[in-house]
Amino acid sequence: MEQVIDIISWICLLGGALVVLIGGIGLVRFPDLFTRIHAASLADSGGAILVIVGCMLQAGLTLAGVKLAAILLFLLFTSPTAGYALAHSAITAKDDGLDVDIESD
Amino acid sequence: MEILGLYNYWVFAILLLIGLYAVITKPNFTKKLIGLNIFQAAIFLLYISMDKVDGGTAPIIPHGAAKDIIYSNPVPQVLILTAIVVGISTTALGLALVVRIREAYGTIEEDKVISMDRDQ
Amino acid sequence: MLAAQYPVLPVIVPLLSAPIAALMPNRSLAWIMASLVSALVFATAVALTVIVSAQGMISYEVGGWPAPYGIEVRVDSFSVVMLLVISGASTLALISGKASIDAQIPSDRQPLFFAAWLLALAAYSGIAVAGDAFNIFVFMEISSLAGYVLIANGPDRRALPATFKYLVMGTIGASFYLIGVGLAYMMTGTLNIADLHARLGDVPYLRPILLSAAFVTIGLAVKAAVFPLHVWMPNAYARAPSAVAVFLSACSTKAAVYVMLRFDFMIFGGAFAHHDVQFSTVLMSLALLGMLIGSAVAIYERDVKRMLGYSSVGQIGYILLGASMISLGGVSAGVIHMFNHAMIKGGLFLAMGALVLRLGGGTLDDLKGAGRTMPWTMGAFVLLGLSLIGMPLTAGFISKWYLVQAALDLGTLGIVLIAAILISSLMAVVYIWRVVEVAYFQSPQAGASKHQEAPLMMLVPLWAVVLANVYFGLDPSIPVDLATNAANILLEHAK
Amino acid sequence: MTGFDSHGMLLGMILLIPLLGAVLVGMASRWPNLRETGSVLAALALTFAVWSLLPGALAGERPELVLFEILPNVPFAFKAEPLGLLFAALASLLWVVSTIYSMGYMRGNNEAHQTRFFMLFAVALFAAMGVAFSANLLTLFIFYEVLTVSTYPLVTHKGDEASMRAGRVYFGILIGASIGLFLPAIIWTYALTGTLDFVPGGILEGHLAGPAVGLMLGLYVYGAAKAAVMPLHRWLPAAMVAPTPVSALLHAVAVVKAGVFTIVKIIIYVFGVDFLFATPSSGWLVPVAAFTVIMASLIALRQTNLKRLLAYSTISQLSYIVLATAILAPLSQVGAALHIAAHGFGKITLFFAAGSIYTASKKTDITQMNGIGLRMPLTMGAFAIGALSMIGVPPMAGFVSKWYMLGGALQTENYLAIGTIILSTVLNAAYFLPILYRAFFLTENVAPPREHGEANWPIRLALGTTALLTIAFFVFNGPVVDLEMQLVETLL
Amino acid sequence: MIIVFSLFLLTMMVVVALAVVETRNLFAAAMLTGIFSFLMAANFFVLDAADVALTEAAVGAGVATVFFLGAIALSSEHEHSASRKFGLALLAVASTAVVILLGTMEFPILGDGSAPVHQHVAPWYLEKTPELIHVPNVVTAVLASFRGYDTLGEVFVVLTAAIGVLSLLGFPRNNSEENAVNDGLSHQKILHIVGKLLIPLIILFGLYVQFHGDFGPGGGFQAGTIIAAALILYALLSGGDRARRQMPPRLLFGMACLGAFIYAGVGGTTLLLGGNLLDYSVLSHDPVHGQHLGIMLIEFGVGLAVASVMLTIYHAFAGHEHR
Repeated sequence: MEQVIDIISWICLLGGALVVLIGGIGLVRFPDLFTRIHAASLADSGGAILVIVGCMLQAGLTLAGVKLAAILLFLLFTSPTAGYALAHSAITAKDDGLDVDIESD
Repeated sequence: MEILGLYNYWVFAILLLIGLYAVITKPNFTKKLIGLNIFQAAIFLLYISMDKVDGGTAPIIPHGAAKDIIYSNPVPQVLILTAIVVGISTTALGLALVVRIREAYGTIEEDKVISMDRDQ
Repeated sequence: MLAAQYPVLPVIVPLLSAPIAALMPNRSLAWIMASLVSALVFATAVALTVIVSAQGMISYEVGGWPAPYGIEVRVDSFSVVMLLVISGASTLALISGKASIDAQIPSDRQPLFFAAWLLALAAYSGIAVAGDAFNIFVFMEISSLAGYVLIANGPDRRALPATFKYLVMGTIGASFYLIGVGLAYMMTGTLNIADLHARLGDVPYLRPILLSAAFVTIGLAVKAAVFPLHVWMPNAYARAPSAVAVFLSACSTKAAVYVMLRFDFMIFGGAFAHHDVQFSTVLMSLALLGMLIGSAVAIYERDVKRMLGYSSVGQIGYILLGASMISLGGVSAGVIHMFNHAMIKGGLFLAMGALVLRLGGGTLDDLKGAGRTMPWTMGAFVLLGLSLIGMPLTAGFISKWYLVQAALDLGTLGIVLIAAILISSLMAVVYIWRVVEVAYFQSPQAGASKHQEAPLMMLVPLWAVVLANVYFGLDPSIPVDLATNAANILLEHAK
Repeated sequence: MTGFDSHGMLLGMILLIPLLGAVLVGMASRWPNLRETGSVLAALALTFAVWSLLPGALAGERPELVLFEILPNVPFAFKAEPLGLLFAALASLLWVVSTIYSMGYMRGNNEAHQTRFFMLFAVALFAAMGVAFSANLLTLFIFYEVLTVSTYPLVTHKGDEASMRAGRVYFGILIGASIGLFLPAIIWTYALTGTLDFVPGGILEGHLAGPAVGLMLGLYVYGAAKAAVMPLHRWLPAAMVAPTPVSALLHAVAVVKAGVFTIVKIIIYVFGVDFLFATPSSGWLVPVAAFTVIMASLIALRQTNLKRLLAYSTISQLSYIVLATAILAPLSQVGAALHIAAHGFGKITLFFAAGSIYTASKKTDITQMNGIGLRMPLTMGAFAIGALSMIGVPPMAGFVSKWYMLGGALQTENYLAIGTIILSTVLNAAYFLPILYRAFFLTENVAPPREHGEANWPIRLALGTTALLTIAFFVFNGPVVDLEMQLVETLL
Repeated sequence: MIIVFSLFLLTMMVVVALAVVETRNLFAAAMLTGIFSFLMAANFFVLDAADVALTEAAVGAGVATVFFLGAIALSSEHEHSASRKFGLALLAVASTAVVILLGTMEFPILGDGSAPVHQHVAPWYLEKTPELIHVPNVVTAVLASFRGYDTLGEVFVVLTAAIGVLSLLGFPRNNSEENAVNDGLSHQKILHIVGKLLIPLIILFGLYVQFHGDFGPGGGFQAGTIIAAALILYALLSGGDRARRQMPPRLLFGMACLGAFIYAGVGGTTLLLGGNLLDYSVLSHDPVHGQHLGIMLIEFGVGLAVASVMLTIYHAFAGHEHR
């Protein structure tokens, strides 16, 4: 039973790492601001969930596991809000005439 | 493998000098403060890399803990707690000065401020 | 009961009163509190002088923990000299500074100003009595931060960039000191000064200790405005409020020199054989350069406060010159000059404060005819100037006397030192006489006739300093005895 | 620790009187007459106090006053010894006369800042008394510097550009020499011997040998720049820009006398005449002094401005005194001491005469002074007495001191010194006699701005007394010589 | 194995540091400084310095970035003039680098237990803390009791910073009710809701860190910063003026002074009770209990001081009307 949990957690950790990597590459490659926000939020939510679940599996039902769960919950709340706030302020800033270079190369 | 042990101190030296270089050459006052921040962060690294003991854990001894656990050295951590707060206080004061200089001189570039003072 | 607590009182009392002063409703209440606390610290310093000259060194364990584990406060005659200088300068500046502070600082900012002043006083006293290397760093940071706040309150806008330059250089200096302490801690495992000295002897590797000594000395050289690293000091003192200039000029650079001497003599002195040779050659050359170039630049300076700043660079050179002779006579001459220079330079800045208050500016053109419109203040300025030059009947003469006498024992090198001392004294004659000529021989500018003498609150302390100067010129037994004991302590550690 | 005996109390009093005089003058600034009488009274009191010490001194008493200790075994102490007494007696007496003279001069030319002048004059006398009676080098140095600082405002009395430049030269050279040379010499002596007290027969014997003695001597001689030995003499002619009473004070009463007095005292009490005589490295002083005497006299020849001529004549006369001590013969020491007094009386008479000519006729240049003897017979008569005393003609004081100097030179067969004295006497005559000839035997070539006779009465009174004193010194030099003989009785 | 992590983190830090120095856009530099602090905090954790990691994260990344952004908002966002006099600076910096690197050759290797640092004072602390002060977290014990004098100085450093910023920028004037500029993000509904949800949790976590300091990593500084972060978030959400009406800056500064005064007051009382300065064992009958009480009190003082100072400084920057 130990090995099974180990294998699953390793899969989650590697998967999470992969997702973050993809998000990073996406951040660099994408042309403008909004697509970049999309790529970044991918790394934020997807990657984070996979990594923390992997750690929870490693930690098992201990105090650390509970703490990890709390962190996961916190992340689930904040990262999407952050993505939204960034996009929203980019749009409103453009209306207010601030020189936001959205279409950078 | 033994050389890797000194890597921390090399990074300390490099960061120290990036900070010093930034403070000396960058005329912008805010950039100088950022350079100062890096400079102080390097010193924190120097202190903390002293306290690690192979196989040691954080110096927290819960009640009735076994006697043979190796702990890292708590003293540099205490010193650095103080140094971090000193660093942030200096930065806060520096930034307040930057704001006041901006209002008084209209610019926060050192060379412009000096020239404005000289011909006054 | 309280007598046992004297070593720590100069630190804890101002610390307790600073938050209260910050919350004071009006400025005069804050001022009264600051002056009272400062006078109390001065009284404690005098009491400590009596105790130390009777019993020798006092050791006090903060928190009740034994020495290398807890932090130790150590008071010996060297630290007592510093305490007297610090608390004396602060009390003098506060009592006489009321008028100039009211003129230069808006009344709603004054409670904060006096709180910062008390913190600076507590921090400098903390440095003077500290026995733990890291503790000195913490108090040095408090004193620097409080110093930046005090200087940033300067009347005109040039105070801000001056404070910023002082902040950047001061922080770099303090950080270098921190690195030095860190390296020493890395090689010995302790932070207590006496313990460091004991354990440095048997450290296998020499190089980290050399590096630590270099970092500590350079860091403190920046804080002490030693010659090449002094660029922040003239501007900082010139642009600060006059009362602050009196306080800081008397003790901020001296506290750094005090720490440097304690470190180089008491810790690195005994550690490795040729340290004192390295130490004296480097410092002596810096001191000589500082004396000559500092005084030379002071001659061409139009703003009198900046001129006094550059002259301070020269005077710090004297102190270091004395210390770098590594002889009983030399080190005691350096410590005596620390005491005398604080008195002289504090008095000069006090006189400048009165002149700036009445004439509106500190440049030579503003001082035209000041000799007639403000005879008492200008009279005091001239007498203190004579003391700076080292004329007999003044305290400056005594320090010059002991310095030259100590230099004589060094043979031919001594001759070079004496030549340097005398040349820089003559340069001092030139830049003091420039002010006298402007004040007495040129007619005041148009519309200057309305100036009247400085307020009595400033004149009485000013002339108290002048009389103290003459008294210590005639009967220097107190500072000389303290300085000789201090030199003994420093040197017998260095062997 | 403070040794008080009755005479010691008197010493303390002597120091306090000029200070009290200064305070008195300061307080009475609004009533000129009260101020001047106060100053004269102070001068008289001082003269009486100093001269009352003389009988005791003749009997060999040495009153002493030790106040407190500045440096380890270097107290702030005073002691009345023959040389000091002579200088103090001279200075106090001439203070009385020059105060009277200054009343007339200040009124005659309605100078500004008169109160400041009298106050600083009193402070300068206080410093002179301190120098005269100091018991060790440190006390002497302290009062020497107080003298420099207190006379600086006198030199720059007028406050215009020229007097400021003169003040800068005056202060620069004097302070430069005293801090640059005198102070290191004192500290060097202290380092060597551990004491700075003036001890008859010197304290350096055995502590110093070979060329170092010559170097130490050089430091002291050039350190005391007030003695205006060349090349540190330029401050003296520069100080001529000040009003005449100040020049009188500078040249006759206090400043230059203090310089030369210091050199004589150091040679007798610090080095010791025999010790110097024995060490060859001190031989350079005689040629240097001789050179200064001759050069100054030559320059004086070419001067047309009367006061500058007197200034250069003072430089040469001072170097006479240095030359006399440099001969290192017992008699020549006495000659040096006497010449301090003789030159004092003679030179102050000449300055008073120059001042009265200026007050009456606003003339300063010799070429304008043809036939002035007929207009101002008393002034020019006194001028003649002064000039003859300078030359050393018998009935005047100058002859006495030159007599002892030549005696001393002969004693040690120092032919260079003898030649210098004779040559300089000739040169003195060369630049003084033409003035007398021009004043009495030539008709007036430059009409004075207004008809004038003698200057006002205070000037004439002062002029007359100093002229009489010059002659009286010649007649009554007995007691003075006996007093000075005590200086050297151990050496005879 | 741990070494590999630190290798990666340290190299990343050097890269970020170079990026910070070279970017001309100050906003980006502030953000990069935040990242730099996070990397530093991670590195500290790898080196078993849990307390310092928490502080560096909270102070270095959190509050420092807020202050930088506040200052940049009030001054310019871009570096204008180019950096000058390369040669001299580069030479000086390079020579110092060579000297230090040569020096490091003889430093003790990372992590070897026989280094002098671990022989002298540290083992005494590790051995005596459970016995004398009976607090699991040795760092808090050393910080508060063995070297309490340093921490006293440190609290007053924080107070000096507050005094300095206030004397330079002045107390922010909160305009009256009606013309309160609604510059907050309140019109952003989502942020408002999520913010309202999170702020109490953050404050709760702050209090947990404050009073949990004796047992695990935590203590006055970290807790104060976290609570300050929560309240700054509230001020951002509800607009500066409303926040300043709820927590007037003068009261905040008063609390800062109170916090510092508590710490110094504890020191004073130990003096009056007959012990040496900051000797907590005199505070109550049994020394260990006295230590507990002393540490708890001063941690509370520190937390209060740090929280109110950070808030005062934030309001000083935010409320400073832009001239």
